[in-house]
Amino acid sequence: MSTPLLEMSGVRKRYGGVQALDGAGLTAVRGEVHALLGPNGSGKSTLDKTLAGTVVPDEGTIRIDGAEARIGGPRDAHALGVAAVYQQLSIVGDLTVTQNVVLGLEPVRRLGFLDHRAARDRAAAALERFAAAFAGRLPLDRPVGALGPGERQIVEVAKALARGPRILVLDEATASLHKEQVEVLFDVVRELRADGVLVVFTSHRLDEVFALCDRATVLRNGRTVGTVELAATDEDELVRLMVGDAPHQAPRASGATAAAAVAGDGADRTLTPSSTTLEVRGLTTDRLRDVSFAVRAGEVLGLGGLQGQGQSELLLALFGGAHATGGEAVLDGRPLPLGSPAKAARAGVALVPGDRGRQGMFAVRPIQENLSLASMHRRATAKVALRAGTERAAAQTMVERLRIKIGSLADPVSTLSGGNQQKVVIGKWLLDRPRVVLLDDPTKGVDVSSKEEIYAIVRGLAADGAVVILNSSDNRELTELSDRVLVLFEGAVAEELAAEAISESRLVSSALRLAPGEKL
Amino acid sequence: MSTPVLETPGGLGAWRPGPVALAGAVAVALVIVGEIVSPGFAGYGQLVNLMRVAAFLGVIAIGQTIVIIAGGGGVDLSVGKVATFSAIIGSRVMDGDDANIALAVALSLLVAAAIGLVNGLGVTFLRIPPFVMTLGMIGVVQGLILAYTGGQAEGRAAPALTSLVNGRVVFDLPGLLFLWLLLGLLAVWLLRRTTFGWNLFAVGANRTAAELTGVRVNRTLILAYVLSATFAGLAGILLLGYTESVFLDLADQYMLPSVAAVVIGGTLLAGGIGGYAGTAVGAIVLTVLQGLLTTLDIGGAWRTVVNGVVLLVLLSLYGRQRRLRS
Amino acid sequence: SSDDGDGGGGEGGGEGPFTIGLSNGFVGSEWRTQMVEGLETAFAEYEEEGVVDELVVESADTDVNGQIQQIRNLINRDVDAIIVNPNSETALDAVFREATGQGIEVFAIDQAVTSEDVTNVVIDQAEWARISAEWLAEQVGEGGNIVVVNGIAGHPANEMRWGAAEEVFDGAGVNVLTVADGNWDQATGQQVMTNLLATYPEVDGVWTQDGMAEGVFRAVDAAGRLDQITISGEARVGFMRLWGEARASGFQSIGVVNPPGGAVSALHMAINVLEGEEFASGSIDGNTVTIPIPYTVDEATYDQYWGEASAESDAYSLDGSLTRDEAAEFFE
Amino acid sequence: MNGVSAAGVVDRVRGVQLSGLATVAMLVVAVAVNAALQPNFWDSYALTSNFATFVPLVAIAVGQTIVVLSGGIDLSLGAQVTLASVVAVQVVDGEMGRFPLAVAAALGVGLVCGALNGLVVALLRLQPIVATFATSFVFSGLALVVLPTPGGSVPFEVTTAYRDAVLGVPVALLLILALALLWWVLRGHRVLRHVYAVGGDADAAYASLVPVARTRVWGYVLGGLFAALSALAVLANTGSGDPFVGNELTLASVAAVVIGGTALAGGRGGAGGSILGAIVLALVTNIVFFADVPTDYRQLVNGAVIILALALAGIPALQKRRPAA
Ligand SMILES: Nc1ncnc2c1ncn2[C@@H]1O[C@H](COP(=O)(O)OP(=O)(O)OP(=O)(O)O)[C@@H](O)[C@H]1O
Ligand SMILES: Nc1ncnc2c1ncn2[C@@H]1O[C@H](COP(=O)(O)OP(=O)(O)OP(=O)(O)O)[C@@H](O)[C@H]1O
Ligand SMILES: O[C@@H]1[C@H](O)[C@H](O)CO[C@H]1O
Ligand SMILES: [Mg+2]
Ligand SMILES: [Mg+2]
Repeated sequence: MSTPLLEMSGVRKRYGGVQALDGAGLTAVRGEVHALLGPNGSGKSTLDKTLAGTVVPDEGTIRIDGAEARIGGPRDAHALGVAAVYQQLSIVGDLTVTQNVVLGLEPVRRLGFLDHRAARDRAAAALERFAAAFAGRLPLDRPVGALGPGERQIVEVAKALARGPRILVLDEATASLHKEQVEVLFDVVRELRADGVLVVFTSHRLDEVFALCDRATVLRNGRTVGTVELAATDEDELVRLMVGDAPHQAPRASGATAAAAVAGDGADRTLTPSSTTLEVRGLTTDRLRDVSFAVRAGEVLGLGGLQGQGQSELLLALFGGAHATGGEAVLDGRPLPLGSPAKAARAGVALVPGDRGRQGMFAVRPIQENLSLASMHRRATAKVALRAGTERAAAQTMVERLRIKIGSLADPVSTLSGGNQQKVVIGKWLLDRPRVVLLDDPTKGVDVSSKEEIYAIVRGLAADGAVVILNSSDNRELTELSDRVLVLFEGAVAEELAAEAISESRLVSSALRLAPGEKL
Repeated sequence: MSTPVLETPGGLGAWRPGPVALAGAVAVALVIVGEIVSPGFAGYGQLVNLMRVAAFLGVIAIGQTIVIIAGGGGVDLSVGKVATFSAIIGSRVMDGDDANIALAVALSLLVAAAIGLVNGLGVTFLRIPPFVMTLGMIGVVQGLILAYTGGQAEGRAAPALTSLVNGRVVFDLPGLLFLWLLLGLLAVWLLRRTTFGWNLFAVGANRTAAELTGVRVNRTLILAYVLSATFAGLAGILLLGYTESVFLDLADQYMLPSVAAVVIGGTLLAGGIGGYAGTAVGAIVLTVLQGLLTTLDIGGAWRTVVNGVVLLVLLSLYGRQRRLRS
Repeated sequence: SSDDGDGGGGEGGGEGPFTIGLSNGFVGSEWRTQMVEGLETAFAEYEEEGVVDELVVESADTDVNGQIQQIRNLINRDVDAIIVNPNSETALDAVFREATGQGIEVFAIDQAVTSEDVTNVVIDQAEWARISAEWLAEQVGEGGNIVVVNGIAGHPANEMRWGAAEEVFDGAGVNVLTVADGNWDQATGQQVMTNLLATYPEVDGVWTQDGMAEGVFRAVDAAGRLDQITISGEARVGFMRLWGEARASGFQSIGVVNPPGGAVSALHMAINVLEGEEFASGSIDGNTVTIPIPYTVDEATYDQYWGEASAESDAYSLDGSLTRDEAAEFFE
Repeated sequence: MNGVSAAGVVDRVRGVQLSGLATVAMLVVAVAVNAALQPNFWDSYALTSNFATFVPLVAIAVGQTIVVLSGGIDLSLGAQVTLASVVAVQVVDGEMGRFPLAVAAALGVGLVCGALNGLVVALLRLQPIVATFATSFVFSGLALVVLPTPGGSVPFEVTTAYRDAVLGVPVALLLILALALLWWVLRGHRVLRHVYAVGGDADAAYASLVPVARTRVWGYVLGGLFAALSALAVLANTGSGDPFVGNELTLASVAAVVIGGTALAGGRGGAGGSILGAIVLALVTNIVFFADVPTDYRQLVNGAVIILALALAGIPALQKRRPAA
């Protein structure tokens, strides 16, 4: 290998009490797709951001083309040819697609006045490759906020590409993308590689890593533990490298047992598994059309199909978070009030929403409150007065049962790694002993071992008599957990796959067959 | 009004004094400066006086703290006017007679709460930004005051109210201070040990997530505005006890200082973070500053300038927004 | 109809009935309410006689820009004369010219304005301040120490009053320890005085003006120093009540009437002018007609005036205005 | 490609219309009601004087809009109007020859005040509401230092021209149109694009190479410059200096911004709406007056109508809203 294009070494970064990076590094060459792997909270995003200039490290050196680089901000990074796709997207919802793609580098005429035509041309060029994802029509003048999550992710990618980088950082850029969009992105990345661009690729989907990347650097606890040639390694070995010598955690005692153990004094509902059923009839919203199905207690109903066909909307609507214009839901023979999350929650429905940061957690609030909130009224005197000890005990049990890695219950939940945040969001509902659990992509961005733990919780919930409805962008996850899968297309149930019919390839083909016009 | 996040004081590693301690230190420093500039400033009697003056701001700022924590640009600019209105009603109804106190207080607080309810409904169901909703409410309440009084406030505080507020209890401390302490403890309990309090923080930290956790967001917000107006009304009654008679603009000037007290106390204007203890200290800091400026013999114009500059310094000690680059 | 400049009333033509406009830009003070009500009562008498037909009142809390809008609205209402209690001494000059340009007579009350197009009908604010300042200077004596609780720094009435009072104190050898602002607000005045008392233990007297004496009194009373500190008071029922209660223990004060009824005096003048009368040369100085300060409440006159006013509410200001006949004497 | 852009334009136009429509509708209703109540509404004096009344609030509302779009708020704008006006009046001192100098002085004051606010908010990172509340003390105190008591005069030519009409079109209306034009020109500039981006999502803007701090400073500086223009309008309207003249414009400017459909959270809206919003606000006062509402109830009606306007302004947002999603 010639002079590495990028050499990062000894990078340290501390956030208050958290040592996010503790001597991390990475060496990669021109024309390489280099994976950056590690469990949640191992420092991947922080290292990426150090390179992209949004994080300034406490220590460490970055060399580009052998020369030491001072990256004091995104503009420095840009000057060095670095562009990034951030895990937390860097697009502005109120600006149009065009405005976002050229943001910060707007083409101008004299005196700083904008050149609108040049901007459109540049944006169109950057997005052309992905036209299929927008049904062939580029929404250049639409506000990005009006787009779906996958479309937004693509705009973010196009924006980075439009900067013509020598080094492109992709931090979980595929997390919101569906298979066919991922393929387009991979094609682009391969072309970039052919042009000598270095792509630093972070993903928790190991199949993607093996399909795309040449080498992988693995982080653990903020340290680089090694770099491997992917051609010469396999998934197990990679996982071992990520998890370390710690014995690979066996799926634990079921989450439902956890729930039973911590249910507060208000737990007067007896769960009689055979009786609980959820029946949905003709549910309609502005994104759902006439959805009907029934789920039994103990069953995990999966939702499949292409991304954005109404899966999240269905879960939101059942919880009252999306406005239902028609239809009804019946839980145990009694109508489930649609339209009010508060009523849904009191009727025993729980929602683990798809966007943890926006919909699921209270980032600046303590872990304690995040865990207590959904169920505290059961433990409160006269539904108002809280007892500190009781709340602490309830939260503490959940932390132990779900093995949430925390410092103190008083720390803001934002100080946890993504996987642990996800467990908090699930845990708050387990304290409430829900009868219906709606899970929207519950392991998005969660590392391998946390994923297994969450799977165990889901199975335990079902085993304990809850109705579980699961949406997942990960077909493997659907296959592994679902007893049945409803494939959605354009807001309607297009197909139902029974247990024996569920397989990853079947899920993919079902999803694609439903959209014949969108061949890639 | 972006979405600032307070720089979280470092966890285990870098310990920084919390906002309450910091604001407290500032208050002490101001008193010391006062004593140097104008001997007598730190005397016991004067400190008691300052605390007494701080109490009104402190009580008004209870409600302000609550609505600010509720987030979404939450702020109640109508507190001063509501306090004035409450005092005007209280004065007219009690009319110098102890027998009328209960009725007067009940009526005043009821009217205040009703105004808060309208604020809350406007903010939730009509989606009017709190800043302008409560700003518009100032005009409405002023209108109500004129319609109610015909421009001439009447009545007087009942003697029992006056002695409750001004009378010395122990250590020569006026009853007002004990009332403030009581209300302050109530506020702290409300925020930290009730389902309402935790819901409020949740709503302030992330409204969507609160909704999707089953929190009745609108109800929480409306209650926040009702409480804000009610505490303002209560402050108006206390002020009535202090001044004995009322004037059409009795408490108007508390509007923005109540916000400043909250911020100096470390509560984040973006919502979701904060508490009343800091606000109480913030109210004391502002009052000590006013007292200090009053005793400084500089012209009114320069006094105003100095006031602004010192405020800026106070604000920069705490309540700064997060850096974009970490 | 108004752009041709006749404004509906004509130039001193005397052909009534006339329409009168009032512009008041501040309602935070009961004094202003009393002013408006007094004007309305006096107007009703003229109305019965058929001299006038409509009183258009613009009264709201507003700033100079808002008051300009008020006056323009009055012009658009085709009034014949405007009585204005101005929010600024100077900043309404241009809109006054719009009014007078259309033949409307404009009278400023309470606060003189600089515009030469306007007739000021005011008491002498300096003289008003001087009376209580002289009394206080005499009480504390040469070398006495006083503090001052003023209104709003930069406000013209405040500056005029304080300018005159300061001269008095200088001349009498009284030490002014400090000057603080109470914003013409009772509660603020009370708080400010509380601070001053603690900081200046050696104080013998306090000079305050218009609307804050009650607060100052309570602060001094709370400090238990009513017997040591002399307060220049005011002629309002609330303060006079406190004063009366404290008289038994030897407390003395003074209240100089600042009459809300100035508006009534101005109305009389306005009617005369509209009817074509000319000011007598001796009665007007430039464009300012100074109306006398009605009376002063002091130790000697307390009982008399308290007897007349005690039934009024606390916020009532002792009042006085010119009679029609007295007003007529200002004209040729 | 062409089909794409056409659809896009339709989308964009619809978005603008939706938020602007409510404001335009309010303006139309306000004008209609006012005209019905006031017989001489369309007379040249009434028109000229109405527009003359609008300009100061319109100008400061444009400035406030820019600050709000950038994600801030400026509670010192009114104090800046005061300070700029007293400085300008001291400079001009009644002499037409010095008027250009006075304009420059006013703009200089706006620039410096805006830069100070920008510094305090963008660099010291103080929270805008309270930080600008604090600087408002500094500015209004300085105004009293510059002009301790009311006084000074504006050249006769200026006050006269301000009240004049060109070919029947009031000069003040032309000034409002000029302010709108100025806004339109600014909108085409990179700085304003960045203002929108920073107000919409500062983190995203920062990561996208937008100079966030500098943009915020620009927001406050532009706010200050429009406050200076407002100060000049105030001077032309009043003819003289007053050390309290602008202070109460601040809160009205925020109300105008909201009635104009700009989101207080930043990043969405525009000054076009605010201009209409300012006019609506001023007309409400007129309407309540000409409707002969009894004096004691006028402020009540006025306040209620303003709250109604604020609520109406939010209706388009209400329709677009999807709960929790
Ligand atoms: N701004 C911050 N403030 C405090 N702690 C932080 C901050 N950013 C990151 N951390 C902490 O630093 C550690 C590393 O975080 P980082 O985001 O780099 O992990 P990651 O490897 O990207 O994880 P994931 O796979 O979940 O995305 C975590 O413990 C995280 O909690
Ligand atoms: N301002 C912050 N304060 C504290 N911690 C932070 C902050 N910003 C990010 N973190 C932490 O950094 C880590 C990575 O955050 P990031 O937003 O990249 O992950 P995520 O999208 O929440 O999910 P995941 O990390 O599982 O992919 C998280 O653990 C988060 O808690
Ligand atoms: O002079 C009067 C009185 O001071 C009154 O208190 C309010 O209005 C002022 O102009
Ligand atoms: Mg990450
Ligand atoms: Mg992460």
